[in-house]
Amino acid sequence: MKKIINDPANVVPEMVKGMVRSYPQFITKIEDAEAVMRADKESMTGKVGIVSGGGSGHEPTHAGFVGKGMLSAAVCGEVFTSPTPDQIYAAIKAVDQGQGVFLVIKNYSGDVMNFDMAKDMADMDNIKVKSIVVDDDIAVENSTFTQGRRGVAGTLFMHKILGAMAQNGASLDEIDAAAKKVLPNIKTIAVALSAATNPETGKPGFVLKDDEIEYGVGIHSEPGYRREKIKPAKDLVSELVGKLNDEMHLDHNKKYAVLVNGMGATPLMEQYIFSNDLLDKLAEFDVKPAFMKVGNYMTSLDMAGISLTFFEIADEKWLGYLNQPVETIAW
Amino acid sequence: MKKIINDPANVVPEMVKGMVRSYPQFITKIEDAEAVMRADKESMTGKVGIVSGGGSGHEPTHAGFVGKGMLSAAVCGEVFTSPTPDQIYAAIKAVDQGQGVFLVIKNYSGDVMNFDMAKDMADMDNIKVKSIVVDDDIAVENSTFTQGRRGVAGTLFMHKILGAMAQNGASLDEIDAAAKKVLPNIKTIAVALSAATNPETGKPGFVLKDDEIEYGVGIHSEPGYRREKIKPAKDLVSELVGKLNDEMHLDHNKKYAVLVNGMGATPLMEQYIFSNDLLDKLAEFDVKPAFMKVGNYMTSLDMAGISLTFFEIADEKWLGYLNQPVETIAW
Amino acid sequence: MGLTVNNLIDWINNFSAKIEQNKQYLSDLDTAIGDGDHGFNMSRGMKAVSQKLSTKPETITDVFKQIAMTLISTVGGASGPLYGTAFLEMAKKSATSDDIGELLEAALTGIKKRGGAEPGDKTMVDVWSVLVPEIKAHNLTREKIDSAVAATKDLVAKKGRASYLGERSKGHIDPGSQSSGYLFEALLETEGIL
Amino acid sequence: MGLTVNNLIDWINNFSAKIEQNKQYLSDLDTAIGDGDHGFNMSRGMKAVSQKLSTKPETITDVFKQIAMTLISTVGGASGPLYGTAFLEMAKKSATSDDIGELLEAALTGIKKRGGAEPGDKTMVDVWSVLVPEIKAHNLTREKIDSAVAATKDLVAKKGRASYLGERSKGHIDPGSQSSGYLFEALLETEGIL
Ligand SMILES: Nc1ncnc2c1ncn2[C@@H]1O[C@H](COP(=O)(O)OP(=O)(O)O)[C@@H](O)[C@H]1O
Ligand SMILES: Nc1ncnc2c1ncn2[C@@H]1O[C@H](COP(=O)(O)OP(=O)(O)O)[C@@H](O)[C@H]1O
Ligand SMILES: [Mg+2]
Ligand SMILES: [Mg+2]
Ligand SMILES: [Mg+2]
Ligand SMILES: [Mg+2]
Repeated sequence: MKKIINDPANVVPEMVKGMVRSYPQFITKIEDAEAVMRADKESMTGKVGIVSGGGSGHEPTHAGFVGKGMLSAAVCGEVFTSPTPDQIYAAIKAVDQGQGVFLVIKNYSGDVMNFDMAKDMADMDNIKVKSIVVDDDIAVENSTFTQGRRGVAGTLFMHKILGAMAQNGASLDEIDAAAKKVLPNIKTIAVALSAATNPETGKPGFVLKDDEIEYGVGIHSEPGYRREKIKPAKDLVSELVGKLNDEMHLDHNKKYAVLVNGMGATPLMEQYIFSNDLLDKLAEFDVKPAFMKVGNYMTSLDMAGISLTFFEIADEKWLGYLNQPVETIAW
Repeated sequence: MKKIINDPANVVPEMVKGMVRSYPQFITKIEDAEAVMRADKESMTGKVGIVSGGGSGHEPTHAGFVGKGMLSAAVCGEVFTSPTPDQIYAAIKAVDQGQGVFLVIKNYSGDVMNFDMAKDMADMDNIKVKSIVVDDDIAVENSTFTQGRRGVAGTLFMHKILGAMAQNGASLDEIDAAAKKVLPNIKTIAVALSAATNPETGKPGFVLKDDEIEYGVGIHSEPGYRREKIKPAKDLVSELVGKLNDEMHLDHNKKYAVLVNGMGATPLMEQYIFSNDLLDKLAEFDVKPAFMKVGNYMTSLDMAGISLTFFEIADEKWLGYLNQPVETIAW
Repeated sequence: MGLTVNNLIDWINNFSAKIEQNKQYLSDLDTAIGDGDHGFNMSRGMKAVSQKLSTKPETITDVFKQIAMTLISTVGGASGPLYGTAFLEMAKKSATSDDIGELLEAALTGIKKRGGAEPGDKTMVDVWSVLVPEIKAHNLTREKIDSAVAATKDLVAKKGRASYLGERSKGHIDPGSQSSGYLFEALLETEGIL
Repeated sequence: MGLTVNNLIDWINNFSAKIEQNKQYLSDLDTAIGDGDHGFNMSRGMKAVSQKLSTKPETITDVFKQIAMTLISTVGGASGPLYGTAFLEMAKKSATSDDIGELLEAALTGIKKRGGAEPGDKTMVDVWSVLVPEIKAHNLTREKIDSAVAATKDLVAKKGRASYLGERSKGHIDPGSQSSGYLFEALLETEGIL
């Protein structure tokens, strides 16, 4: 493992410090917590707070999306490890304006439990808290008897929609209702060329051969659904779009937002080549994205690969929310 | 080599198509050239054009910086290969508004010669063209008898300053004078953990051992000035700041803009840890950056490493230009 | 025989030592079917616990509470809230009981409630739900611990990160079950509690 | 003896074949002291040239012009403008001369002007400036070509990408000199020009 770090045990606090010190115009550290909140406190006055977070290693997520028009605060757990309830609670408390706080949680048992415990703590303090658990990764079979699906890159669309609504003055209940409506419209699927190496363990999450790829891996190197030989970008696009279409049934009468997300070590050149093939493939369905982003948004440290998110814009207002300007490091 | 591409010979045209199709609100393709120009043509009316470009593989540079307030057009050569004069000329011609066009060239013999030939072609068409050759990489010894220093990440500051000036209506001569004044104030130095693999050659530019780093490498895997065992982030910061200080003599009475630039495969986590140590180190000089950016701006495909750029803000107006809003994919 | 501040702390320090010793093994188990951090998570938490307990609390309840709060605030992930809840429930129960079987039963109820897992879901609940009755019946043995842990190997995970693997989670011991095994081993080795 | 459209095209096609055959070697030379693409750059350009010349131009000047424009617009990098300029200068000169020595001398002047390199700077100029006089003196041999190319090995680069290496550029043949060597080899092998 070759990384630009000091002590593997300190990567998160050092990263958080580096981030707030590099971008004091956007974010500021919450005292005694590995969490950041908006520097522009005025932009939160009288608004519902939107708080997200999770394990670190997905930068710019989540802290890069804290700022006017998007998240109020982000909690930074250890690498690939849910933050603890006290940290989450500190963030809730820091941003609450009496209008309540809405939590955007990715569906991992750790995150769900820790955020739940933080919610209990907020309840005791009479802070109104509601939440949504994002589970956009279609690589995993779904069932009510299991943990269900993982929350991955599509979570950013949730952040953006709810952040815009909160900025425009929506109530906690309105945000809660919108989150429930948005949720089933976000679907993501990934392909990996190599796994991330967690600085603490010093080992990659899995090892692929020099000519192998794996479909459906998670953002913490959770295994996917199939391993095979590397194929041309066009074929990767076909596989991923096929999977998404099975779930969403692409329809040229509907509008879609698209996120082509680099996992960390994949050059933008490859992401754009993938996007070019993607737009060709979508044209076969007579679909042209109404909103599109390409880049490293929800990464997995130094994993190589791409995830593809489709978000069906079931409500015309959502497109406005996606396009609404924000003041963040990374959107 | 494992890459998300189709045919190695087609990576550039496919990438350019992917980029303009993903972000039609910012950029549009110049016909019959691997080059892009602003989609917002109105923003260029009556202004001097700013054109840059070079070999591809440095994304988001250069096309990601085309848009209102920054570049007018960018020319995309083959991977790590200067674009040809006809392509550059096509970009010049596409953006000229009768006020002339200013070229920002990185100091490589290929770029210098091809841009020169394009200038000759523009001359024949009575388009006024001036240019600057950026040579910010202090890894290389300087001498009037040699090629001199390479142009690397610091070029972005040149783009931003001149782009803002052009947007504000500066004349070609004013831009030319400013470019000459800005140039000696930009200095960059890099450290690499691994080299880029050019899709066409399929091989990395150099190979470092599992515990080795190299200081001073270029953005096309040109060799650097020293190879040694990997060190803590703090020590890398000391080495790079030391080199920059030898050249610039950091002075707490002066203002600096700082760019911490990821080379492509280095996670943001590491870049922020580096930034945290950097800000500590600068504090020893009683220097606090007046402007700072951290992220993947001038990459080298999948190279791992970081470059550090200091830009001494010798003219107070420059800070305003750096902060002036732009409409680009990547600034 | 009975729980005291001293033997409780001995138990926990012994657990802590086992975690430290098997940190890499626990993480390797987690690499196979999770994200490879279980050993590091538990080690971070138990180091903090041992550190905390170096100033001896006055009552059993205080010991449990300190362990709970320390785990909750240092571990994170799935195991933090689960172990944290277990010790929190033991702290609550210890106000009215000092019977280790009853305390651990309260802990198990808390774990199930917090994580929603049932026996057979390939989580630490499998080990706890087999061994707590044995403890109540004063029948805990090293063999029973080992076999409870080993039994998670053939299960298909329904909760936690391993559930994403579906059928492919079979054939690997559940890391949280293994760390729970160490907790019960440490209990068995501590004189005077059982 | 003299330059004709036919033997000129033969020469260039032979050069093109040598480039194709040694593409990897040229890139390997460039990897050592540059960016590893010289073979690919030249191959891309010469393939386009051969393609272009498959429709035979009418005059020698036209052949040179087509080669020049094709190289300029397909190669890029440093070698594109340099070889492009060389052929462009030969096109210009061919209006008044059909002496290969004079044409190549004009080409060399163009290369030096375009790139600013002088003999000793470890660029293609080194090979050209040794061999052009030999051609003018009707003394070109394979040995002279080989030794001109090999002589670049011990030089320290002052121009081009290799110059960033300073002293460490010593010990490697300059890739552009090697490709120029192929150009002169091809010339030597083409009947009727020299
Ligand atoms: N819902 C749950 N109920 C009970 N135990 C669970 C649950 N989810 C996970 N676990 C336990 O937690 C262990 C994983 O812990 P750890 O690796 O520290 O957390 P994470 O999965 O967040 O990385 C699993 O092996 C399992 O025993
Ligand atoms: N200024 C110059 N004058 C003459 N020849 C040069 C100059 N710069 C580079 N060269 C030649 O070009 C060759 C490199 O060409 P190539 O690899 O195709 O371009 P690039 O360096 O842009 O990648 C060098 O080996 C050298 O012979
Ligand atoms: Mg974890
Ligand atoms: Mg090149
Ligand atoms: Mg784990
Ligand atoms: Mg080269």
